[in-house]
Amino acid sequence: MLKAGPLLTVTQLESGYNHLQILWDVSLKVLKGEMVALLGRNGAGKTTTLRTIAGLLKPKAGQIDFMDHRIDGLPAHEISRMRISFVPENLHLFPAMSVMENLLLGAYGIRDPGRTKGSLAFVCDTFPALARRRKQLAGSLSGGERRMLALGRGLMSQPELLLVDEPSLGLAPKMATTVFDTLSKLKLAGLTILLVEQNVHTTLQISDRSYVLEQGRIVMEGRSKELMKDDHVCKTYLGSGDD
Amino acid sequence: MILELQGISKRFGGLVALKDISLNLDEGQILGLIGPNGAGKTTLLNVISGSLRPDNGYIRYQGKEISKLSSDRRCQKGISRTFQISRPFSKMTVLENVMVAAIFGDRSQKQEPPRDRALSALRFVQFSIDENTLAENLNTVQLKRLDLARALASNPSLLLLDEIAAGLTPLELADLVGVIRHTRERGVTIIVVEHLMRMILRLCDKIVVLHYGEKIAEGTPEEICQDKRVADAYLGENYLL
Amino acid sequence: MLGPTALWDLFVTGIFRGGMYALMAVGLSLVFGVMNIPHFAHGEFYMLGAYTAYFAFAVFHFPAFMAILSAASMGLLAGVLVEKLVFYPLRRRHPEEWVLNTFLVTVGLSFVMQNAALAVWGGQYRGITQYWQGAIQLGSGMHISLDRAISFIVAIFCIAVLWWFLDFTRTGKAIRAVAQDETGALLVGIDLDQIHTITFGLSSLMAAIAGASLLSLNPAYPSVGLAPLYKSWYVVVLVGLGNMAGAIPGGFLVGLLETFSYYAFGSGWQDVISLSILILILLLKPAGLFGNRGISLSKA
Amino acid sequence: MSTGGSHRWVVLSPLSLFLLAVLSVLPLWVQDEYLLQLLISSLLLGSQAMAFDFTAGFINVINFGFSAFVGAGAYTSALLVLHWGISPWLGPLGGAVASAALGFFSGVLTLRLQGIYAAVMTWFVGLTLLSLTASLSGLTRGYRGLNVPLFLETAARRPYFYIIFGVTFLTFVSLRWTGSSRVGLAFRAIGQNLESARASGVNPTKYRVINFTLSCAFAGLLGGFYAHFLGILTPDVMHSRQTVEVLALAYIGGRGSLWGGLVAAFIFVPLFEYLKPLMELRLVIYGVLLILVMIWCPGGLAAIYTQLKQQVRWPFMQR
Repeated sequence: MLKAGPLLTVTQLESGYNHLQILWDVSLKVLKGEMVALLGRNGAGKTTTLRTIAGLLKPKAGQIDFMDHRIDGLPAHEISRMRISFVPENLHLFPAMSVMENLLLGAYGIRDPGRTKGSLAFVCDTFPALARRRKQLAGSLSGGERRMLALGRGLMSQPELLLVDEPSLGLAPKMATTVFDTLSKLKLAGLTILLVEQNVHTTLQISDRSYVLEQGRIVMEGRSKELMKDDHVCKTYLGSGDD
Repeated sequence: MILELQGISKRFGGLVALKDISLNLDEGQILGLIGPNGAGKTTLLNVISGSLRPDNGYIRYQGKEISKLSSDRRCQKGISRTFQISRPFSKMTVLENVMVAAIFGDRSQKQEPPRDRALSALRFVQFSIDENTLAENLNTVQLKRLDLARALASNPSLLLLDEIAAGLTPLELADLVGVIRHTRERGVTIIVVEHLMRMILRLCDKIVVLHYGEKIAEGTPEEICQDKRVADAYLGENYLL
Repeated sequence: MLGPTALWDLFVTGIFRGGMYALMAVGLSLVFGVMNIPHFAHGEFYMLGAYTAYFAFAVFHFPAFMAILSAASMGLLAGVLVEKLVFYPLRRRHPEEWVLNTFLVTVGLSFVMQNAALAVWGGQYRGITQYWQGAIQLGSGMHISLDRAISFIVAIFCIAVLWWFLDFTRTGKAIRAVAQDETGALLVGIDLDQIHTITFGLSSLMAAIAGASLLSLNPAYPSVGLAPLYKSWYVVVLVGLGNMAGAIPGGFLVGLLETFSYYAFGSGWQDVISLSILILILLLKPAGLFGNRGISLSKA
Repeated sequence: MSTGGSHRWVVLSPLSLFLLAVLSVLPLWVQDEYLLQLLISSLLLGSQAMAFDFTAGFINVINFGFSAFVGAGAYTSALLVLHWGISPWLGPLGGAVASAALGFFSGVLTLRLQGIYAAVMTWFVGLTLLSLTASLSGLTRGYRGLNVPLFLETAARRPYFYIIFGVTFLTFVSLRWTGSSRVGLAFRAIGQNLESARASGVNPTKYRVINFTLSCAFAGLLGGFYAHFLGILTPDVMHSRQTVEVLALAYIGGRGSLWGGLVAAFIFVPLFEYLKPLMELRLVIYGVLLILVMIWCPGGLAAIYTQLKQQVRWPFMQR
């Protein structure tokens, strides 16, 4: 809040898998305390953007800056230790470990037991259901609980920036609402969030700003409230019939 | 009727991927299969193509029960498919990739040598790169075309297309729609799994909507767009025409 | 037929044999479970341990435990070196078809280590009569040499320590995390390269301890690792590749099976019998008797 | 212009014909019995590497029990000649049939297994054959070794060279021809992507079994010739160590190329013999080479040749 510069700056990013490029010239900014959403169809490159920021993919070109550090090309574990947490769509939990072990591993980069304890208290507070099931194996949790656990594990490292990929995917509508409520609360608590979500309606409601990706390029950006009224967005993503 | 599914169910452990799906398809039709991620669209294609065995139900193709046939037998009998993520024979040339299907997938004793049939399949999908390129050097768009050419080279009667349009530019998309329409004009029945509503609505004679493994609607594009359940589950409330 | 005493003796022999198999198999499982490497050179680290212990004990006159400890350090060192020199560059350059390629690489490694030993130390047997004098008597009147008993205790102790390490230490947890989900591990900040090096080092260390503590029974020679390699592979295929918890009962099971079939069919034939059983198991249950719970085969 | 790709209907390229021709007249100049012996060893190991590569390089299954099939052919041939008085010239055919049967059986055993599991299965089959051969000492004399009648009464090496050269030529041409036929295309398809192969109408079961049977038939044939060339057999011919040597040659030569293994054998077998002081390090070098190839040049000599060809040929073609 003291800093005027953005927390995360992505500049002219190009990325993809081996021979296939998925992102062309993607630039975006996330300011501290903001919740920013990435919108777009399946295959537009939203997940690729998050994976590249998180270091799971090496960018082919472009630059990523986070809190005055250049982080593009760094391995994922180092980016994680710089306090960027990525909660992927398919969660990547440790199924044969207990909920507690999963959470504690989330704080792997923090070697200070006092701080770990603090994070744990915060996570248990945010997700009481997890606290109740702390001895259960992660693999035996329900879909919604797993999603919570992944979010909880992501929060354990006390991140500055949370990257969340499709948090409501495959969840019952009620559970999805809970997830969105949680994200809003985290945002109010001061966390910066970059969100990818299919449920465009809700996303535009809870986020501050949004970027629209189409075929690996940013085609639009703006305040979420304004995008909601935009013609193209309405037609394509909020759907008012065939365009 | 070329294809008839009756009471198809498939579970993966505790997860119900398909629940009592029945549907009929007439020859020469294009059927669109839509639904959110994880609705079971690809699973259904896998069941039809034979890569997966259903737990219950039967599949009848050209009047014959085929549930027990392996996928290579089904391919020889005229059911071809493309893959959501293209899986080429990466150390073979483009031509060889297509020739595999032309030789092994097409058992109708044709006079034309497989090489020519492979080349004409490549021409048909407007494959513009040298056919002696190794498949591992192709990009996604080219791989999708190669996959389509491979599927066509086995001379199918029923063609299953799994998200073949993902990641295409509008221009490429228009080309692709043209290719699909041409294929249908040759008398091929087609099932299309796709997210792009625009393409589905333009292309298909009939649409089936899957939601968490269940068929929640079936009908013409107009009917689907007006269906309340579809609007709630998939398209969102604002999709109503 | 077999009296209760003879039966008991066979049983004890089988269990003692099995302890070592379990130790070797746990190391093999660890490497497959965490790094997805089907390790064909595991026996060569056994061989290295045997040689190190021989030189430490018989040439430099170290105390017995020090000899075993120096073998352990040598195993660790060699394991770390091999990981850094071989698997690390391979992972960087060709992550595709990893399982088969690393298999071939370990085959080459086995060739290198075995024949390097032959070139350096020659083909002769280098053994010791014993580390510790004496024997202990078991209830039935059967005597077991102190060496054999202590080697068994060492094996059990090592497995227990490994278990404690994996369960309760930060690094141990990270190792298990990598085995279960590599991407998940990266996302929580675990350095994969570091974990791989530690894992390979640990597994090599355990193989070296096995070779060292059995030195009085099996002298050191270049291909001494072959039999333990076969046996530990036998165990891991039996219980499922990468199933670490299963490798322990599996080791004892194979130890017993072997002792009894040796008794029943005589030498030579027991290999044919046990291999045939294994082929049958692989045929009917490709994932092993206990499946492959608790590991990730995602890259396989 | 060639149609490109490796799908050639002409089996032998001019270059390989030329090299084979050179090889066939070589003994007319080479008088040294020792050098001839080396050439024979290279031929034997090289053709084994080709038969091995026929499985590893085409359907992507490592037959880690390969030498056991060679050994099975050798023992079958030897026993046929010893006990039934069959001519040594026919024995190897019996060996080929026996190994083909074993190969068929192993092909069926590995059907459901992929990757490392299939390799382990063939390894265990090989180990079983080895311990069976060692244990059936009434028949095979176990580790005391079996004396096998030779093809010829002569001690001269040159006739043997031509015998083995003929077998190598036969192996090379047959495998190469099969590999570039439709059947070979099916092999490569199931080796590269099983799911796509099925979706293209290729029956993986059928072609995997065919491949195993053929590869093992040649292994048995070569084993038979080996037996009547060497004159003595011990179960050690079936040892995994032998498989590793063949495997190393095949991979250093370049997987899927067939000829790579033969070329590698002609480079490394004489080289290691020549560096006799280094004899003990021979296998170390094999191992190191295998590791280096896997890390730095997974395509082996064949890939290097392809690269060179592209670099050298382009200037000519763009005249």
